[in-house]
Amino acid sequence: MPSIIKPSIPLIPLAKNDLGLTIRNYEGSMSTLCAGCGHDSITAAIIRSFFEMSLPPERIAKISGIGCSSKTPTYFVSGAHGFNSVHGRMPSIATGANAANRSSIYIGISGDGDSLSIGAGQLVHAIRRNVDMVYLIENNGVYGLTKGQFSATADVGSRAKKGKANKVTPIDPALLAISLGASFVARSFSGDKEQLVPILKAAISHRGFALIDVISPCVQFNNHNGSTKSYSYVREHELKDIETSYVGEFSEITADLTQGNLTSVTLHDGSEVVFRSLPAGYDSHSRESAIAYINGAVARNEIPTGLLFIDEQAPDMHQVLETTSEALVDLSYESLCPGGGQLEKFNQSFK
Amino acid sequence: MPSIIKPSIPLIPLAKNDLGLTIRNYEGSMSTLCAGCGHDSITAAIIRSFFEMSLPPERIAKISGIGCSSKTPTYFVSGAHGFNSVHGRMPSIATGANAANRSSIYIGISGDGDSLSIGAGQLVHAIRRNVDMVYLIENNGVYGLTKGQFSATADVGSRAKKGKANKVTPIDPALLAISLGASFVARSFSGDKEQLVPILKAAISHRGFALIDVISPCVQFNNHNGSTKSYSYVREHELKDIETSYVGEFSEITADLTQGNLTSVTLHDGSEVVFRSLPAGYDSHSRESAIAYINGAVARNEIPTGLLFIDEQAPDMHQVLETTSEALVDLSYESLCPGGGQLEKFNQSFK
Amino acid sequence: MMASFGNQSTNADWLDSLPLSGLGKVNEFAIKFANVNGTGSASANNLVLKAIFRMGVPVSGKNLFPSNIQGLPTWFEIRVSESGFTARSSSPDIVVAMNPQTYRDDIVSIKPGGALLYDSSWPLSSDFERSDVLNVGVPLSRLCSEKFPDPRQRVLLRNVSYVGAVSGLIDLDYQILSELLNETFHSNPKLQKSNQIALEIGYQYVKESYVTPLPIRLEVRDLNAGKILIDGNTAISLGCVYAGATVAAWYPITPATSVSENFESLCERLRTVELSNPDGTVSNVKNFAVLQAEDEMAALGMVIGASWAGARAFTSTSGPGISLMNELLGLGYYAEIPAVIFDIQRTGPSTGMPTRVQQSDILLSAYASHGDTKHILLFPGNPNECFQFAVKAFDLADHFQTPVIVLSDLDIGMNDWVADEFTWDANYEWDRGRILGQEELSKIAKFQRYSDQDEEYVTSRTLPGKDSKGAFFTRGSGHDQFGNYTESPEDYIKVMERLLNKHKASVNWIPEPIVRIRDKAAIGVITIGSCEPAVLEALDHFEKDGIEMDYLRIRGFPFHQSVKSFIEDHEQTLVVEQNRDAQLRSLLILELGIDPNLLMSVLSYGGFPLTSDDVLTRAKRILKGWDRCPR
Amino acid sequence: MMASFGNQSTNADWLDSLPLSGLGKVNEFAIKFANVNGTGSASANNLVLKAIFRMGVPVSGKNLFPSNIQGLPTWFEIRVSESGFTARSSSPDIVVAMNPQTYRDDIVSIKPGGALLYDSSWPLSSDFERSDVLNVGVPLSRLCSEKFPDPRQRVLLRNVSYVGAVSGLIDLDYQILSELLNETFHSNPKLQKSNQIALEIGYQYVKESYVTPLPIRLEVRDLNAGKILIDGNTAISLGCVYAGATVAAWYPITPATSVSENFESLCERLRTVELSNPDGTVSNVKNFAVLQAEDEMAALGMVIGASWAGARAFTSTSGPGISLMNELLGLGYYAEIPAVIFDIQRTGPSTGMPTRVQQSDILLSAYASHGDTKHILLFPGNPNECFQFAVKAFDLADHFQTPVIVLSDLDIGMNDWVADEFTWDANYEWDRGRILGQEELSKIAKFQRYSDQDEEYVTSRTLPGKDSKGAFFTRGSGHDQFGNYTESPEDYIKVMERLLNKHKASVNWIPEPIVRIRDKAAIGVITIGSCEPAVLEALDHFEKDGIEMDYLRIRGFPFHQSVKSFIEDHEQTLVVEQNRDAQLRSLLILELGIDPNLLMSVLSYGGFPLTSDDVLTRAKRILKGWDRCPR
Ligand SMILES: Cc1ncc(C[n+]2csc(CCOP(=O)(O)OP(=O)(O)O)c2C)c(N)n1
Ligand SMILES: Cc1ncc(C[n+]2csc(CCOP(=O)(O)OP(=O)(O)O)c2C)c(N)n1
Ligand code: SF4
Ligand code: SF4
Ligand SMILES: [Mg+2]
Ligand SMILES: [Mg+2]
Repeated sequence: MPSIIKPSIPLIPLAKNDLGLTIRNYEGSMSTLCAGCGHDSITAAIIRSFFEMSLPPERIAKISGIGCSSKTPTYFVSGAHGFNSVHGRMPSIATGANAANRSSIYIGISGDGDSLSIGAGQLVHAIRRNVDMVYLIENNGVYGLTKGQFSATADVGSRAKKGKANKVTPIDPALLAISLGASFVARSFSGDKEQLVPILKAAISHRGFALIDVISPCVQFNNHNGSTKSYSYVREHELKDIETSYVGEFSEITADLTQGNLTSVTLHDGSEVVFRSLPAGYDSHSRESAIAYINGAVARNEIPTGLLFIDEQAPDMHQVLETTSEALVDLSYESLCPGGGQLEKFNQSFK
Repeated sequence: MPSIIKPSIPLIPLAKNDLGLTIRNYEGSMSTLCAGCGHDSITAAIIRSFFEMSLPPERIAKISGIGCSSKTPTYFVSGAHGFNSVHGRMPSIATGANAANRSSIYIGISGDGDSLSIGAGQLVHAIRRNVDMVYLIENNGVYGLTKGQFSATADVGSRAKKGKANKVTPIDPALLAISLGASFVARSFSGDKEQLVPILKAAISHRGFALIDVISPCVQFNNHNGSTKSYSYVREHELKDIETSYVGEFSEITADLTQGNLTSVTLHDGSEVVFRSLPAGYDSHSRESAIAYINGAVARNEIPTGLLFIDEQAPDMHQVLETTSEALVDLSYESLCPGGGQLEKFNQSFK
Repeated sequence: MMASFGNQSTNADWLDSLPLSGLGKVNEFAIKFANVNGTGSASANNLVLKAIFRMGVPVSGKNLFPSNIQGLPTWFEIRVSESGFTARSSSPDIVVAMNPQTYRDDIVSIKPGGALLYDSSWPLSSDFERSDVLNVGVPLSRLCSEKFPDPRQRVLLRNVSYVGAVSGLIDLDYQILSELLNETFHSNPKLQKSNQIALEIGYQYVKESYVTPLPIRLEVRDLNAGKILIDGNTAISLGCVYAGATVAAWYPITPATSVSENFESLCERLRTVELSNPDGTVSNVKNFAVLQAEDEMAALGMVIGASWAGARAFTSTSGPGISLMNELLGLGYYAEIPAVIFDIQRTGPSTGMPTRVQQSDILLSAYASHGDTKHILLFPGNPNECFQFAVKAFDLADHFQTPVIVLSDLDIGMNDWVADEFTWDANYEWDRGRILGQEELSKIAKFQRYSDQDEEYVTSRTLPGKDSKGAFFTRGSGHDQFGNYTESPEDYIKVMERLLNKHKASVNWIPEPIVRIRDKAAIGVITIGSCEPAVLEALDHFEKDGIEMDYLRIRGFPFHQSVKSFIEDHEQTLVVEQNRDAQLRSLLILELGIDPNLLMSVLSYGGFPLTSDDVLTRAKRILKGWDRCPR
Repeated sequence: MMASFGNQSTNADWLDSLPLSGLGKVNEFAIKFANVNGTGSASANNLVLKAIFRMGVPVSGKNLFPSNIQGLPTWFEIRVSESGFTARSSSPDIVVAMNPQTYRDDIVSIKPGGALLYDSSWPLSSDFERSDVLNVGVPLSRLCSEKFPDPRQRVLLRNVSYVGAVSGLIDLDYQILSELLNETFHSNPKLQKSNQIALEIGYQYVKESYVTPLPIRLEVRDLNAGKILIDGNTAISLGCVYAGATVAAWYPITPATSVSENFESLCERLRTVELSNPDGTVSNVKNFAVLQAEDEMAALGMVIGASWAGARAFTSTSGPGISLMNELLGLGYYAEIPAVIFDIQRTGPSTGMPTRVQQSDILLSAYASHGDTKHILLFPGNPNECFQFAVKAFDLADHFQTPVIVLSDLDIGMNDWVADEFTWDANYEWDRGRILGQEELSKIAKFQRYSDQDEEYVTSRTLPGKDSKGAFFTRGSGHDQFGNYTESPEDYIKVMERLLNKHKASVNWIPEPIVRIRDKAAIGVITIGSCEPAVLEALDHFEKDGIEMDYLRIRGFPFHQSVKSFIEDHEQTLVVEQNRDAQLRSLLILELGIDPNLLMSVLSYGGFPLTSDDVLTRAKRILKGWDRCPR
């Protein structure tokens, strides 16, 4: 019988992580995306990183907007709470959740439409607040779920399924984020798990807003020759300049590095991340050189990937707010209510 | 009798411009802003530039959002249509108006709250579309009309009237615009008409989106020592590096230039603008150097002003849309309706 | 035991054992195609639909698709009805089961005496056995694998094969199908050929293996003369072109997307003008601007900006978009700026079920925005009205200087309906309303925006870019009759009262309700939009049962007084609509001052197009509770 | 000829010629202060208000300010009423005219027999002459220029001087004023001194120049025992603190800004905890998070996110914000997430008149969002209820897992009202609703979000970050009882029907209406929010005229059945509200199934706080038209 039922995310046999969990504990329900959709590969990378980092599933909170990409939180870590909210408003919902409970690990999944059109305002301000979360844009240059309109990241000249060419300058989310003072900005490709997994790990370890722009081809509506977001184009043109490696928990990556400089970054949880950048002297701590590097690559029609910028010192939202280290949701009513005596004082002040 | 009635915008005696109009023809109704508000100085600069450029009042369309700044279109060119719309939505309204009637000259007036908080998404996309308009942000670092909350441009450490210090990183609208590929980005100071007037003229002559970020002190809520948007601070720290001069119609400026390079830019209406930049080799055509220059200045706690970036080649919205050169509003019904015969053909195609 | 199995048996036995209900269903039946979405089945199913249409038999197709791109169940239901009842049928006579995931439910849904067509390349589980339906197995996959080597092509051609099988089974005209394929692939002879082969495979197989045609079958008629097969969204986009709209601003959302996308392609074809440049080259210029906005607020902002500047401008959206547009709808209302909004309603609230139908934005649209507002609404009930009301919406918006919301829905908007051929009145002139040009301005002393009201409470406006004398300030803040800012209660009230009167006055331009009066019926039925076919069919059933009911379909808001009389003329009126909270009924009560006891609700809001059964069962339940029940 | 002019004459003649109405108004009168905004007059006027309060006389202050920061007319109206009628008075007995721009209208507004206090440093134009009022000229500017050299200080102190003059004229206790000044400037002896001098100047001048006190004057009473003077927004912010709210997200908007700003300052004081660091230093940590959002959509998004995570969270906004929140309100409703929204209503639509009052977001709030929704609403009518309902809103939101909108208004929110001292029940426990913790989860086999409904149709939820067993997916798209995505009509309907029932069930937790029943009154009056004082005063007038009416004030939605009985028990019911379209009446008709003919509207919507005259004139007009008119 011809079955269209797709296999769920492919599995590594049942190794256990530090929590004694297998990778199955990090899976979700079966994907309903198109066979071959880049978003599914990203899901697999997320599952792998969370497993390898031994994140307790209950500490993870998955939040998304609306779109094919925004459906994906259902497909990983079914033991984590998820929130598939409304189009373009994931940043504010994640901000509020984080304000209420800083103990959770927040991963926000969005699409290029969700984040850069309807959600642009909220994205800008979540960056500005440096909300402690991973913010992953599954970037395919189109509106997948509404069937193939150009998004704000569509390249000039790329063609939609109907053949019309895009003529509006795209927004580069990485460039935008760096200009706005984001504290962690990376880019990767859904088809390259070896790069994406360590970037994800670094993003989770980072305290503050970690934006990951993942080029994720839409096989339905944007996999044509004209498109720079297609598998073929990206495979040809992708620049894996700044390789990433997560020291200690993930050694396969470092083994792959054959050339260039290492940038060692100590993250807030004490873990070390080593980044390899091909351009001599690439400084992932300099906004200016990141901008120049990206602009340069774009001018050469290349897509720079890797950890483009990081600032470990930027205070996150809670540091700015000076919130207690305890999650606000865990405060008892007694510690919050000033009581009748205090109200009596208030009464006096209104006389 | 002690009168709180303020004088209207101060006038230059009745010289006439090429259209035979006096500056009074470019005035509006009396300002109801606070005495000394920076926004009123900007209004005066607008009046002067429009007068000196001999713009036909009926060709001007003034659009704004909501805020003290957004009230100002009432105060200039009463012979022009004005639209004081809703908070944060001026960009889309101007975009639509421009799509419908490309023959008008559009000036959008906004505040830092109006443009960078609630309106951030629309601003980003108006930039991206390169809508042919002047977009002026009257930037005071606060929400004036709602009485002094910090806006997204408030500097870290600046203090509101109530004494609370801002701790969130500000958004630099000029930097944001340049990163997004804006075709004209300038900054000035409301108190410096000699710089602002030629910038305004250049912006009007530019075909495409011309963003002018004008630091405009709010005397009520943000004129304290802690604030970098106050008169005193700006007077001390303002960097008039890149002087502007409008060749032909405004000669006072060029006379003021005493040093540095000249960048001559031919605009789409054929007029020439000459920009003087103090840093040797400042290239107003290079995004990268503009970004580096601004970042450098910010790092030195300085505010760079002048025409920071221009790209005269970027196609504006109508070029991208390939719209007819005639204003769409002027097309006759006959030229728009395909008629009954065509409908018959459609009927056949639905059989 | 199944009546028939595999590809060697015939259906002769089954024919004998058929229950009466399944017999002799010529041109009166429903077929359901159960597919997996993203496999190209939609075009195959449309082939069937169109072929039936060309056979001259009234027909409709309902696409029940998921909010997903590939891999989930999707159904296409075709209702064939010589007597013209083309509402969705509640259970199919024939199921073409192409989705193993949903076999069980699909097979259960077949009417006793009906037939099942399935891919017998693999055996059908005996769990699914039904003795009261004919099981027609066709080894579609096997047959196609043998013929077509390319796996991608094979998936697509398998769809055409089942069309061929259907053709053989129910006398769906093979010639027409074959022509349709040739038309579709006219530019690609290779594809033309393989499609013809696929069609042939399915057809031949059933002809060879079964006694055909089934008693459930088609016969040629000539009932579609002067008719076309069209969906409401295409009709709206055509209406926008004919209305002279030049600016469209929109944000993608199901099921409204095709309104603006179609408008753009129509304009690309009809409004692109060739210009010879001085250098001898030729360039195309466009007499329109379609802006894909960054969201719905921007879309409506652009429409308001463009309308303010004087263009006819519109946006298309659905529920979430209407929610987001609230603030700007209030601006348009209060500042009196024309705007046309097409809301193709889907199932709410929130994201809800994006590919399912409801009429559930009625109340929100009528009173959209904080503060006191009342908007003009139009409710098309079929593609003809979609076309006409689109044009009307622009006339109303211009004439009354206010946003007009056209509330269509997913069923009208995305499904193909048999409609009358569209006609165009050559004498039509657009109504731009009271716009003062230079000439008129030269005759008056001073222009004042909101003071010279006419008997319809409309004041004259001017357009920017034209004449300084007409300059005024448009604002959403308190303004007096002259357009000046005010905080004076009296000045504010003057404008607000005029707005209320203006809304009332617009009723004369709103399409009258469709009314069908029986003799002395005690019960009236009111409905709206895509509910019409199911309601009319239900009324027919009632009539056969001896209960006559009068019928009224609302087509716009404000309501005509005739709606009030209709209600008052009946002892009881049923209001049929697809939402939970009886939104149309609510609006009728509020705006016509109706005693709520006179209006009983028939609500069906699960998201599928309405069936006459939905109406019948609920109406009967309600009438049973009514003390003056006719039975 | 004016009765008195300049600073040398006395008012003895005027006293003799006084019309009866102006005589002997002890503790029963209104003063209007006409100022220019941004000149510091607000604090001076509040000084008067507070002093009257401390004299033990019921009083209220209405601030009629423009949407502007400096230079436009602003008025402050104080109503003194020993009998407790503290609604805004329609015309003042005394006008303190400090704004030359509005002299004419201000002077015209004085009741015959009243008095005018003006700055006689410049002569008053004879155009403004009124022979039926006493003109009290005090050369405030001149006197202050002589005393205070700094021009900035002079402007401010001139305000205190007119307070001194008022004190002399109407026996406003000088001692209390003097104490209040000392309290205000307790940290700045220099300012204390100059303010005392300014007070003295005005006082002495009138004492020396006029026969004081006027017959319109104050006498000490003891009617404010157990009372405080407070505005509703402050009360709400206190309520939020006491309810244990920890997250506030908001966007500035008049008149809601002070709710969140006050909450933040209260928390800064009450919820900042000192922590000693290991290195010996001390740092402050905060047990709250106040987020100034980028707009209202973000604000509500943050609230929904925080509530989903388990915090008590709220936002404060006004009309335009509610419009923008529509989509997210639908999400909260459908996905069943608590959220508390304070809407301090102002005059709509669109930007409207931001500093004027209305109750005109009622319908939009009740049904906010596309699709079918019904929200829980609370309508406080005074600062005490603002405090209580704020707490209640969180309990309701948590208990029923849904957004709760508290509809206050500008009059309650920003004006000072005499209120009962706030009390706190030491036994209060917050109602967090059905949240399953680890313990409960360990007892069940499998957690399913939307299936285990209780008799109130509430299902249990779990909080993220706690236990994997409780993990579920929250979504605004179609979901079944388990929280899984669905497009099945049956599953969808099940959830939607439960939501409807849940809304109905919440009525038991909604504050009962305030009801006052007279014996056998044929007419009932229903009102809402800040309308209460004016309505009660109007009823008093009617009663004096022999027409008794029953009274009911709605305090929440869904409505109690007692509201329906109230309406049914009267031949006619008037609904008094401040909007154009009778929004409360509409909601009553729809939700209680009332025959519209039973409800007559008394609408006053010009934007100023309601006066009893507004109610009386309109009610009389309506009753005249009613055939069973009592008179
Ligand atoms: C307010 C609103 N407007 C429009 C939509 C329709 N819509 C659903 S998904 C989507 C775009 C998704 O694009 P993207 O975020 O890039 O996700 P992708 O499907 O490409 O992964 C849109 C416009 C919606 N759900 N809500
Ligand atoms: C939707 C909406 N939210 C909030 C407001 C209230 N509001 C009016 S002006 C303003 C801020 C204005 O700040 P800015 O744009 O910087 O202008 P400024 O007054 O400082 O010139 C706000 C929040 C509003 N009018 N509409
Ligand atoms: S439409 Fe594109 S983005 Fe959506 S699931 Fe399919 S391949 Fe992925
Ligand atoms: S409040 Fe500030 S921004 Fe507003 S008018 Fe006054 S000085 Fe200008
Ligand atoms: Mg996308
Ligand atoms: Mg500002």
